[in-house]
Amino acid sequence: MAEQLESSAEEIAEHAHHSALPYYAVWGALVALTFTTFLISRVNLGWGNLPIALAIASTKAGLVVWFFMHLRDARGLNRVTFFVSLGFFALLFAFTILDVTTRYPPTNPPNGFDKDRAAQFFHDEGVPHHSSE
Amino acid sequence: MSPQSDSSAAQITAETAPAEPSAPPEAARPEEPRFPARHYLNDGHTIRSWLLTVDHKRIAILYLVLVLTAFLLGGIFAMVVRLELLTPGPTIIDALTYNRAFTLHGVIMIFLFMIPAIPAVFGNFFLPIMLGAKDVAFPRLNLLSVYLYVAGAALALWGMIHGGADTGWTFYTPYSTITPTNVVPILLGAFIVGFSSILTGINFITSIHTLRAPGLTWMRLPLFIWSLYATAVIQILATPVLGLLLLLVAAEHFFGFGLFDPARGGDPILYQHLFWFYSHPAVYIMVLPAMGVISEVVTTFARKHIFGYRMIAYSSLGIAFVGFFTWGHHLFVSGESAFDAGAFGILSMFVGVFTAIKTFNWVGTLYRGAITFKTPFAYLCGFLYFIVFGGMTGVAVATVSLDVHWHDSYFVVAHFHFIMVGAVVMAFLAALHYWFPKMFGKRYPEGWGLVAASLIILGFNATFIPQFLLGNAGMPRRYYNYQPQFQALHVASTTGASLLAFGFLLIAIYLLLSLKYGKPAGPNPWGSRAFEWTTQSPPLTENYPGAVTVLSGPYAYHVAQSPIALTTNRPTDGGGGTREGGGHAA
Amino acid sequence: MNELMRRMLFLPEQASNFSTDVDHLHYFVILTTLVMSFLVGVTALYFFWRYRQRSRDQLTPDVQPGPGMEVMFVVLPLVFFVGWGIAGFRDYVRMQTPPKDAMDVYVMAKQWMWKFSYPEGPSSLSVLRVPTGRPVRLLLTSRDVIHSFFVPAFRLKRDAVPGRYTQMWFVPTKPGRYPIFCAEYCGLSHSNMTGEVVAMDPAEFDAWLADQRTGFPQAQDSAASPGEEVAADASLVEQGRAAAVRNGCLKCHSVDGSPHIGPTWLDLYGRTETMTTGEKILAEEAYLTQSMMDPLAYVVAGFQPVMPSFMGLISPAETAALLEYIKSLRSDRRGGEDRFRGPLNEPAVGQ
Amino acid sequence: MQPEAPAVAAAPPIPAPAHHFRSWAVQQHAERMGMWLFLATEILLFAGLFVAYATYRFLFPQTFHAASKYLNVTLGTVNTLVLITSSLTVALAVHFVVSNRSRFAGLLLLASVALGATFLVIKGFEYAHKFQEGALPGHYYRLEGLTLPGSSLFFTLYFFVTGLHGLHVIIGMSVLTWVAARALRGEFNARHYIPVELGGLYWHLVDLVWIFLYPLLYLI
Repeated sequence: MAEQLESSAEEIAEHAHHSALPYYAVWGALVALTFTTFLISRVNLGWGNLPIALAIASTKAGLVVWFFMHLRDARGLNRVTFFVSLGFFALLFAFTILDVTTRYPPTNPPNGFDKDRAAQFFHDEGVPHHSSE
Repeated sequence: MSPQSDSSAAQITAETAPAEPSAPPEAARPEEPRFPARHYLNDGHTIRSWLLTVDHKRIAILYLVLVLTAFLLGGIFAMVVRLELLTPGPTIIDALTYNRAFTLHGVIMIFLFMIPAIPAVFGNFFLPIMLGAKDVAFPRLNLLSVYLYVAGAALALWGMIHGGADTGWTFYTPYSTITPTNVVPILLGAFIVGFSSILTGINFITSIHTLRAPGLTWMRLPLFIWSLYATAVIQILATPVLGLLLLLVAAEHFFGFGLFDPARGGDPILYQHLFWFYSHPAVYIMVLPAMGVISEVVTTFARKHIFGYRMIAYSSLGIAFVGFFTWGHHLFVSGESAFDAGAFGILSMFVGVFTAIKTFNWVGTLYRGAITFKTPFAYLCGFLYFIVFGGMTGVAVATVSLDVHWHDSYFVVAHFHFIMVGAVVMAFLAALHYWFPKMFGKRYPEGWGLVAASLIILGFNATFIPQFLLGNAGMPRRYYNYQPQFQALHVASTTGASLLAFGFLLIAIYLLLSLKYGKPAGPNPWGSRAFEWTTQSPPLTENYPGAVTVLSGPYAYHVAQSPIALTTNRPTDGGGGTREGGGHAA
Repeated sequence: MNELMRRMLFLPEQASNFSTDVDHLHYFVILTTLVMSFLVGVTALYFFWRYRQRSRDQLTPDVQPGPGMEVMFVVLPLVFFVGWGIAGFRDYVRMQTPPKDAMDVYVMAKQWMWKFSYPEGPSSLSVLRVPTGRPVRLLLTSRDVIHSFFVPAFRLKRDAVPGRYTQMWFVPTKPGRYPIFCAEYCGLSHSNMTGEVVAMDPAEFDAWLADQRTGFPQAQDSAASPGEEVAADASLVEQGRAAAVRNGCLKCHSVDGSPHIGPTWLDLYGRTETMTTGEKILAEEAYLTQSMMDPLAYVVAGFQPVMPSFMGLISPAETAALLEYIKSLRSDRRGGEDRFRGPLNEPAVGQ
Repeated sequence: MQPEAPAVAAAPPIPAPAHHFRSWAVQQHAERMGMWLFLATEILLFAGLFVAYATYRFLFPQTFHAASKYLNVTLGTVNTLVLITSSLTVALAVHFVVSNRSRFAGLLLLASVALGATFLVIKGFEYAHKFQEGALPGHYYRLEGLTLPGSSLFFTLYFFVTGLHGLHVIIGMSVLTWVAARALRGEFNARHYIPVELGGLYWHLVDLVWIFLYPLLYLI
């Protein structure tokens, strides 16, 4: 395992990107994506806005990680660590959001959640209202 | 644990000052082991050489002293709680002091003893030796982690003296944000100790990946290393979420942020999600190193190759990975959705399977072995019984409908003490006795060891079996004043607790005495084939006299040949290093 | 068998529709646990003895598990654990889906007491009356911190989270009085936050409910839980009512004019009472105070001399409060109904 | 991440590794691994806050939509561009230090620190504007125009997330300044550049977090 480490360190030093062009290209892409996400947010696509914004942000993040942070020529565990931490972030995110969405509606904060959906769980005329803050 | 334990640091430095180079009288048997002249303990006697050391073995000794002091303090709070519960009404303290006592018992035991205990003490000491390396990957970060622990513990101690928290170690909002007691220093103390845990985790993973000796492939790693690897993964991925949460609660105290304040629409159940995302994997941070120690102890005292190496190694990683999927079983009755309750309930079952695999394999290792019944093995028997009983009650509590009755009752208290004291402290004591000769070069009195072990196992059962029944009877936890019908069980539990405390005291006494008066142990008192027993005890500062190549796995009891070969390219001094070409240690 | 296991495991009596199912799964799980730990223990002990070390450097064979054994090690626990995981979840789903015809009761948890409010009926402190045989749904909420409504006899528990509602339901099967505990740590008197579920026969319950709804303001059943101290700045009348409840005056004196063991307090103040001796006395502070301290001196005609003396039992402040309360009981001014307003969303204490 | 090897002036031979590492390449690999593991903890640290944001955005969709209007989108966009450019300069610094131009890399690092400072100054303006408006977290919240339930939650999250991110910008800037000082002294070369790379990794992560914060806070 140590031997092939020797060689990988050598060839990274050798073929360091000769010209800095790719960095400027990545920078240009990031700036372009920033403006696109800004312009798209102006258009009201209802629930569509969030996925698009997140997709653009993820591509920008991917560019930064892959090129600027040299994940491209990372070896072994270094490459895995980043994606494992994203995986556990997604795990925490998924189960917490699943809980909030599938909860018994009145267990969510009052009138942060539309009333009529809560009312049918009380199967009488209305949710016992209370003074909103 | 007697108060002498925190004086043992001074004891060590004083004791080793007059290192007795004189060989024992000639009349003793020829292979009577001699105490090595040069070793890591007498490699510098100034206080500065101890406090600014970057040698992983000395850092382990610093951690041992700190962690035992925390255990003593936590133990005192435990006895206060148990004495208070002797009678239903007020017995020795009032309600507020009782609430503080059980909170501080929880905080000290979990953050200052259970989480750092086995990884920081035995992990730091033996990981480099087992890898055949000279030190951990980042020695100075290792020292920083000791001082972060000291800073966090000092801040928490200061908080305890100035009023201490009465919120329970879980700091549930909204009570933790409106409690009149002084909870913020303890929150920030735990936050800083979390950093020390992260640094240990980073050190271990990097060392295991980059510092293995030539010939030491992944499948030849001792199982203690596998469990430390899995623990480090959890330490890195779970601790930051707790750090953030403690900051949020502290911010709520200082600036009234109201992120979890229901009056502003905040969601206390979200706090519980984020808290248990750390705290359930944290119980696996505690139990995994204990399982690693047990794998080492079982192979040495049964003198037999581990039964199912691959299964035990992969189930360590399995516990670490699946352990992150199960935190919701702490929220079954807290208003969590039924869907999530079902998902977490079923996922919690898978973690139980990995523990079962390990237990079957340990018992399998005993089959056709050559078992010698020493103190570490006595603790192993206690461990086996407690891990099965505690583990299965854990799976029972993770069953959704049963948990509705048991949640926040004494059944849960008994379950997690069965795992924390039954499994982890039992393994800690097994490790302490198993590696005592290697760490200090002295033998402890075997007779007293067995007496103390039986006292502890007996006392433990007497303390926590009644608490299972209390839980069934419906006594909620954290109760200062309970219904009279529960009193008989509480009295039984308190007598058990005092027996347990006496057992710990006995251990402290004879271990400290054998530090000074113990006979020299020699490099391999147990005749074990594990890597750490091929170097002298106590080891050299650079662990091995020469370069190390590993020839076979650590549990080679079916061949008469040492697993490690030492090519001594530097002149070996007179110390107890093994001979050229990997001689077979006695 | 069920009774034997229940007693052996110190389980409280089974008083709700869920208790029996939960207990049966409990017995199965605990028995499996005991059997498994016994098996592992015995195997280990046998191995300790059978394979003890015989010679000093004895070599031992390198025995490795075959694939069959490895699969068995994985499948055996997996089947058991996932089995009772699913059984447990099935019961839990039943616990979380109340029937449509369940009677709703709002439970308001407040720092260190429980308050129950029937939608149209009275509200009571610490004592929850429920009919056996009929489903009851509790809608839990809390005024300040998280509490947890726990009835060991029903094997049920649910957190009362401030600012929102959680629900639980049950069908009481056995009449009786079962303790309520608060299971989520909520501060200083967390252990005194107890109450009682009184399971009554349906007929008896309906009678009680009707009686509670007609009597006005008939809150005498709201026996204040030991922990409740009426806020110091509450009106004297309010303190008087609490003192009357605490000292049990309302057990004999009704406040709505209906005949009871003692004379009714409605419109008592300023009325001329005729004594058993035929003497007529105007009921004002002096007479009322003397009646409290030395009741047998003047007994109103038509009533038995059974009232105990409260000399030394009630403080002067309480006496004054009681007098104010009696003065306030006039039929032309009826107090407001104590309607449940839902969780007041004002910020938690201390902010 | 402590570089052990002594500086080398001329054509850079492979420096001697620390006593417990077998070779210089292994030491570099270990130091990179330590940094990536530390970045994993940073990602999980911000994960808790993003989950809280997602929960409250699901519970109070209209409030978050309305509250986001009170943020200055142009300043947010400018800040994003500033941080992206600082990421570029740091990446260029690592590139040039690998081709033995240590001093030029030092200048680039200082440029990144300056851009970081610009980011903080712009952030300061935004905060000042919020303090005047009263759009503050928790019970300091007294924004007139917005009284929907959970509105103080949006600003609690806004201040805590951008505050924590700002703290990380400050830590990043101090790390880059320290590395820039050593680069300007010519300490680094093609063989010994790990501190520059690790400082760059940390800075890119800080930029990464802002790349996600920008749409989630400003463009709802």
